[in-house]
Amino acid sequence: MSIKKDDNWEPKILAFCCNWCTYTGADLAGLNRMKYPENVRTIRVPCSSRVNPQFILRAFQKGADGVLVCGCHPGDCHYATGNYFTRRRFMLMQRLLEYNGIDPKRFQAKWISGSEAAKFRDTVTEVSAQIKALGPNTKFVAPHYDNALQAKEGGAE
Amino acid sequence: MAGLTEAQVQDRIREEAKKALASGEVSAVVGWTSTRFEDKTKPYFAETEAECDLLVWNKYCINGTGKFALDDRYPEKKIAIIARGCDSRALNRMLRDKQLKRENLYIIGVVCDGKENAVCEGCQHKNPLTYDVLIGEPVEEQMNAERFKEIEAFEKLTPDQRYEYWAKQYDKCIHCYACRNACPACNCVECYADQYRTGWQGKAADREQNQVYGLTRAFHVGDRCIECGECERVCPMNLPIMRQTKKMLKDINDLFGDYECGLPDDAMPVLGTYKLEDPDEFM
Amino acid sequence: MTLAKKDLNKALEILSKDAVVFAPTFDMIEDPSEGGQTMGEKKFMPYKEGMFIALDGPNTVKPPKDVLFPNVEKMYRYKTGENAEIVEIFPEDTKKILFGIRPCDARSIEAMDKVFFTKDYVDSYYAKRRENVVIVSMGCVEPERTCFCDSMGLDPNNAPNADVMMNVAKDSVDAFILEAYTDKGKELLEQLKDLDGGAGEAKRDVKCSLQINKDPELDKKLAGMFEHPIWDKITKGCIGCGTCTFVCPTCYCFDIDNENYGAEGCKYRCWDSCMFSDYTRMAGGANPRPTKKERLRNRYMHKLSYFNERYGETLCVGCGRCVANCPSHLDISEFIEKATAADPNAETYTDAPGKEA
Amino acid sequence: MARIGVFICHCGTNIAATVDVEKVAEAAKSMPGVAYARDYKYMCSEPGQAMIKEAIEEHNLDRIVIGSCSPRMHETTFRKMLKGTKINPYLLEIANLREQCAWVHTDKAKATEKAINLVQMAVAKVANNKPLTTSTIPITKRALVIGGGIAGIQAALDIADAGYDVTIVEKEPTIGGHMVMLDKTFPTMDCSACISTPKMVDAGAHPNITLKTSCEVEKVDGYIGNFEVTIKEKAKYVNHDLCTGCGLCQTKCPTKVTSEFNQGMSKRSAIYIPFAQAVPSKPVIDPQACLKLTKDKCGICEKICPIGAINYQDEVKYTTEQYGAIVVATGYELVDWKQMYPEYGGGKYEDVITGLQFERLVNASGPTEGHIVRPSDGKEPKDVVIVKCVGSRDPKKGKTYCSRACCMYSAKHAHQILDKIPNSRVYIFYMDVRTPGKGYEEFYDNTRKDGAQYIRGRVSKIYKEGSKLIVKGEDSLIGRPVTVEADMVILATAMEAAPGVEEVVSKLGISMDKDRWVQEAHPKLRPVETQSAGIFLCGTCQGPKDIPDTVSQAGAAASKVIGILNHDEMETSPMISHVDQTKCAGCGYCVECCPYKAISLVEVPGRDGNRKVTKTVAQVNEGLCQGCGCCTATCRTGCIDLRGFTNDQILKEVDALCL
Repeated sequence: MSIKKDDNWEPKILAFCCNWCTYTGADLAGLNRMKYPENVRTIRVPCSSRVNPQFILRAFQKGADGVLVCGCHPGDCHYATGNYFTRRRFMLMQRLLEYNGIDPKRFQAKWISGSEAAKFRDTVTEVSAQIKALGPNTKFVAPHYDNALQAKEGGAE
Repeated sequence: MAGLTEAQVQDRIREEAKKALASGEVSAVVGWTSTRFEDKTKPYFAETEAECDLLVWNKYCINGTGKFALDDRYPEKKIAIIARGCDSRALNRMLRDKQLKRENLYIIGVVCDGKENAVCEGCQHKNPLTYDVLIGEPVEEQMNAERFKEIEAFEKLTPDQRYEYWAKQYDKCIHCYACRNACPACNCVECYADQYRTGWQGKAADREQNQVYGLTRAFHVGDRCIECGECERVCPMNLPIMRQTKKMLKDINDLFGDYECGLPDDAMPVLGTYKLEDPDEFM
Repeated sequence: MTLAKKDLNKALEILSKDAVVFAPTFDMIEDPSEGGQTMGEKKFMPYKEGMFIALDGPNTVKPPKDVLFPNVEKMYRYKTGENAEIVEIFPEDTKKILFGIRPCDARSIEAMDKVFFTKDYVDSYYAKRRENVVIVSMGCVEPERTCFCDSMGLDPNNAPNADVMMNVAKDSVDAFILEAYTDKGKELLEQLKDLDGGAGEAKRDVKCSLQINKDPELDKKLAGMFEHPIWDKITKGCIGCGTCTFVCPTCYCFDIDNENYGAEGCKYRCWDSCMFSDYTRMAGGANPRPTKKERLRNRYMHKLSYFNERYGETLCVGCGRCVANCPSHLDISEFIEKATAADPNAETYTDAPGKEA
Repeated sequence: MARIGVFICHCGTNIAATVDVEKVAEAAKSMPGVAYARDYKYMCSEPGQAMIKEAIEEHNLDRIVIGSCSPRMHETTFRKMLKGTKINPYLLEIANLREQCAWVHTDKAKATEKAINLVQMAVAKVANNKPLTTSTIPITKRALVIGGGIAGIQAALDIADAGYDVTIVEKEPTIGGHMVMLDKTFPTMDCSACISTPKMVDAGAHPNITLKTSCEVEKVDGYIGNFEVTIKEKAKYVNHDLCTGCGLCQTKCPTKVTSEFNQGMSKRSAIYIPFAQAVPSKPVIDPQACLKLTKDKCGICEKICPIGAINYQDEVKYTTEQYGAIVVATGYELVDWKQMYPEYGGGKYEDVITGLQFERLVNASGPTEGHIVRPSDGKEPKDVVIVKCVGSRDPKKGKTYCSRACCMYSAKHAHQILDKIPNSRVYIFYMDVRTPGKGYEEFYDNTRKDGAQYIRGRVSKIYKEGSKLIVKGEDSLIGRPVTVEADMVILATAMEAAPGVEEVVSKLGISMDKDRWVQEAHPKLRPVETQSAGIFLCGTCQGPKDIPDTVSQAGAAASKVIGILNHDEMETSPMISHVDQTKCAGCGYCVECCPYKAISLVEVPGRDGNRKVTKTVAQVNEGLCQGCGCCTATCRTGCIDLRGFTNDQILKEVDALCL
C-alpha cells in the first residue's frame, strides 16, 4: 500500500451523530466556541442504532478516510435501548473491518452525551489527528470513474 | 456409520421416502441422486414412489438439502427433507428466522459420518438435531478444537497483507450469488443486493462492489451462520467465504460467550438482542 | 509452422511487444497465513515474463469472453446542470491476442459476433474491442470429462473462425503446429518466424469425453415443449445463482446502470444473468419469470432453441463449464439427452426408468 | 429533477465572519437539482422568511435547503414557515453552518469548503425527501391508574378533579396501600390514617372515579390515546352491589387466619373487610380459607347475610375498556429479610419485627390498640434496638440502593418508643443518617435529644438468651464490638418493587431497571414518564421514596395525563418507521429490537411469484413508533425504513460528504 504523503492533504471524516446526545454535544461545542478540525462532518441520525453498518462500508467505498459513530452513553439512550444494539453491531463491525485490513482507528464508535461538548471536540480532534497520521485511505475505495479509466488503460488487469 | 452400511442407509432412505409420499401429506422428498459422474451427486426431488429409488446415499452427497425447503414458502403440502446434521441445522436456522413452519416439514434425519467435502472435517453435529424419523444410530459428537484455527492464523497477518489477500479474492468474484443462494441464513424474500435502485451497492462485479457485498454478506449472516460451508463449496471461483463469516462467529464467541447456531433451541441471534453487561469498548 | 514447446514463452514474449497477450495460467494468491502462495483458478491473464502457460489440462473456469465483453464496461460520463455534457468512453485501442483458447471458446466468439454485429445493429464497444483481437486457438489436448463440444457440432481439434489454429504436433508432444487461417493470423505468425521449426503435421484426433445423444432437430422439438412437464422436474435442484451464466462463454446479457458523483456521473454496463430474480422483474414488481423453473427454462431454451431461431445455430458450444461448476451439479448435456428422449406431448414427466408417460 | 432552493444565512456575522456565504451560495447553484440559491442576513427573520416564500413562488421550487444554525434550533421554525407554501414542511433540510461550522473553525477558506460540503449533503438528502404528513389519533378521555396506594389515589383524584374519568385497579380488596397501615408520619407526627383515609373516601365517592378492587390488569393493547385494557376481576363471592357493609358475616365467620393488614400480628375471618376504614367497606371471601369454598362446609355467612349478598359461585370476570393514558403506581413491598439474614434469627424470634409491624403495633387501631408490647409475651419492652439498612445498601446480601425512608421512620419509631414507654432505651444501629427533607434533620435531632442512642455500625448477630435478645454489632466510630441486651428488635427492612411488577411491566411494554424498579424515560428530565408514550409512573414503583415525594410525583404524573386528555386528538410524528411489505420476509427481528413494541407481525394478502398467498410481514403501529430507527439497521432486506431518515437519504448524504 503506497500512501501518498501530502502536507496539504485533509482527510475526509464522517461522523454519524445521534440527534439527542452527540449532535447536541456538537452544537454545544459550537455555542462554547470550541475549535476542532474542519475535516470532520456530521450526519445527523435520530439514534446511533439507526446507523446501518452498510453505511460505513459505503463511506469507505466513496473515499472517506475515517468514520465515527457517536451516540448516547449506554443507559442514557433517548430511545432506552438503541445504543445497546449499536454497541454490539459496531464492536463486531470494527473487528470485521480490521480483519479485512482497515485500521481500527479509521472506524471508531464513541459515546458522547449532550453535555460533553469538550469530549466531542477532543474526540474528533484526536480521531482527525490519528487519521492524518495514517494518511489517505486506499482500501475499499471505488475509484472515481476517471481514475478507473486511467487504471484500466495503464495496463489491463 | 454405526450399525448400518452405506447401502443399508440408502435403502432406509428410499423406504422412508416412499412411506412419506405414501402418507399423502408430502409433496416431494428432497435428497440426492446420482449424476453421470461417479463422484458427484445432485439434489433431487423424488415425487413418486419410483423416483424414490433414484435417491442415493454415498460419500458424495455433499449438497445441502435444507435450503430447498424454502423453494415454496407457501406450500400446500409438507415437504420431506433428507437431513444430515448440517441440513437439520439449516432447517432450524430457517425455522428460527420464521421462514418455515415446522408443520410443513417432514424431516428424515440421517446420521452422517462426513462426506467428501472439506467442511465435514470440523463437523460438530454429525447427528441430525431435529427430525421426524432418524436413520442410523446416533454417533458421539466431536468438538472441533480447531474451529477458529484458520481465523486465528489469518488474524496474525499485517493489515495490509490481509487487505491484499481479500482484494485479490474479491477480484476473482463474479457476482454469481451462489454463496447467497446456497446459504440457509440468506433467507430474505428479496436480498438487499438485488435492490440496485435503493443504492446499497452497484451491480458491477468489480473489486469494490464485491468487497461491499462480501462484507455485508458476512455481517448479515455472521450471527446466524450454521457453519455448513455451502457458501464456500458452491463458489465457482473458490473464494474462502467461510473465512469471513467464521471471523464474525469467533468474535461473537469471544465477546458474548459460547455461540453456535442452528440448534433446536436456538437463542436470539446476537445482533438481534443485547445485554446490559455487554463489553463496552466505546467509552 | 512448428513451434517447440520450450519456445512457447519466447513466442509470447515476442507477441507481447505490441499487444496484450491473454494466455491461460494459474492465478496465484498470497496467503501468508497458509505459508505463502495458494494456487487459484486457471484463467486467462495478460502475459508476463516467465508466466506458466497452461495449454493442456482442464479449461479455464471463466471463459475469455471478458476480453471482448468486459464484466464492467464504462460507456460514457456526463455532467448535469447548467454545464451538462456527455463524453463517450471508448474502449482502449490496444491490440490483444487471445492465446490458446479452445475451439469451443473460439466458436463462442463467433456467436457473440452474431449478437453484437448483426440485425442492423453494431455494438460499437464490442466492435472496437473485437477488431483489436487476434484469436490463437489451441486444439484440445486432453478434454475435460465435462466436455461435449463435438456433440454440439464442433470439432475439439479445430476452430475455423480462429486467426491462428494451433495443435500438438502429430509426431512430438513437445512441439506445436501453428496454421494461419486469416491475414491477421499470417501477420502474427510472421512475427514468430525466427522460432519456426519448419512444416509439420498437426495431431487432430481428440474426441470429447462426453458423447451425448442429441436430437439433431432438438431446437425445433424444444420450441414445442415450452409447457412440457420436464421443466418442473429438471429445474428442481437449481439454486438460482448466476454461476452457469457467468462461466458460460456465450452468455452475453448485460445491464446498464450509472454511478453518480455529485453533479457528475458515469454510465456503465455490466454482465447480467437471466438466472437472477431481478432480471425480468418489472418496475411495478411483477415478474414473468417468477421462479427458477421459468428462469432455467429460459436459459436452456435460449442455448438450445431460441438462438437457432434467430441465428440458425445452437448457442451452447459444449464447453462443459456450467456442468463442471454448477453448485447443484445440474448438467445441460443430461438435459439434452432427456429432452431428446422425451415425448414432446407427454402430460407428466418422471426421471424413473420405464415410467415415461 | 427536483427544483431545490438553497438559502444561506449570514446569521449576522455569526456565520458570515468565518464562512464566505456568497461563495457557498454560488457553489450551491451548480449542485445537482438546485434551481436557485442565495444568501441573506437573517433567514429566520420575518423578511428572511418572506424572501424564501417569494423565491419558492418565483422559481417554482419544490424543496429547500437552508444553511443556517443547527436544525435543533430552527428546523421547527422553517417547517412552520413552509406550512403556508406549496412545499410540504418535510421537504426541508438544514445544513448546520453555525454551531458545527462557523463557530468551531477559524480558517475561513477551510470553513467555507466545509460549509459547501455540508450544503452539498443537505441538497443530496433533500432531493430524496418525500412529503410527509402528520396523522392524528383520537384520544380516549379516560385514564387508568394501576395501584390504589397513596400514589394511585392521589393521581386518580387529580385527574378526576380535572374532569376526566379514572379507573383505579387495585389487586387487594381495598385501596389505601401501605400508607394506611402506618401510625404517624414523620416529621410532623400527624396520624397517617387520619390524612389518608379521607383521600380514600374521596376516591371512592368521586363521581369520576371507578374503583376496581380485587382486580388486576390482564392485557394491554394499543397505544397513547387508545389503550385497550382487559381487567381481570377476581371472584369476591360477595355481591358488592347488594352488600351494605354491615359486617355481620365477619363476626360470625368461624375461620380465622392471619391478617395481612396487621402484618401477621392478628387474625381475621375468612370473609373479611381488611380494616375498618377500607374503601370499599365491603367484605370479600378468602377462597383459600373459607370452609365453604375449600371443603363445602359451613356456609354460615350466606345464611346470616340479611340481604343475600353472598355468592359462592362467583367467578373471575374480565372486562375490556378503553383508556387514553395509564399511570403505573404499583408500589413497593418490604424485602423478605428472613431469607437474607439468618443471623438475625431468620424469623424464629417473635420479638424481632419489621418497621411495618411496629407501625401496626403502635397504631391505636392495631392489634394491641397502640400499646407497644412484645409479640412473644405481651410485655412492654424497655430496651429496643432498631437496625437500619436491613437489605438496603448491602450489595452482598440485599439491595445496593438506599431505601430512603428508613432513617426517618426509624427516628420516628425511636421517638414513639421513648415517648410511650417510660424509662425505655432505644439503640439505633446505622450506617449513615440521611435526612434530606424539610424538617427531617430537626426531627432526627429531637429524637437524639429524646435519648435515642445512635451506634454507627452493622449488626452481625441477634440471638436469644432467656427472654432477652442479644444484639451483637460493632461501633465503627470507636472501633469496638458492641453488645446490647434488648427486649425487642425492629428491623428497618429495604423496600423493593411490589411482587408482580414484572407482569405489569411486560404487559405494558415498558421496562424495569436492574433493581426491578420501573424504568422512567429519563432519570432527570422525564422522571414520571416511561419509554412508552401515554404511560406514566409515580410512587415507589419507580424507586424508594417517602410520602411527600410520592404524592408530588403522583401529581406530576396526573398533570402529564391531563395534558394528554385535554386534547381531542394528537398529532403523531411522521418521521417513523414503515415496512415495505412486498419485500418483508417476516423474520421478526425488528419486532424484537423495538423498544416500544411498535412492530408486530401480521398476516396480509400477498403474492409469491404470480400466486396469491397469505404472507406474514411486519407492521409498524404509528401511534407507538417513536422514530429511533433501530429496526432499520436490523433489517437485512432493508424493507423497514425510517421516514425522514431513509436508507436512501443517508446513503446520499454519505456520497455527498465524500465528494
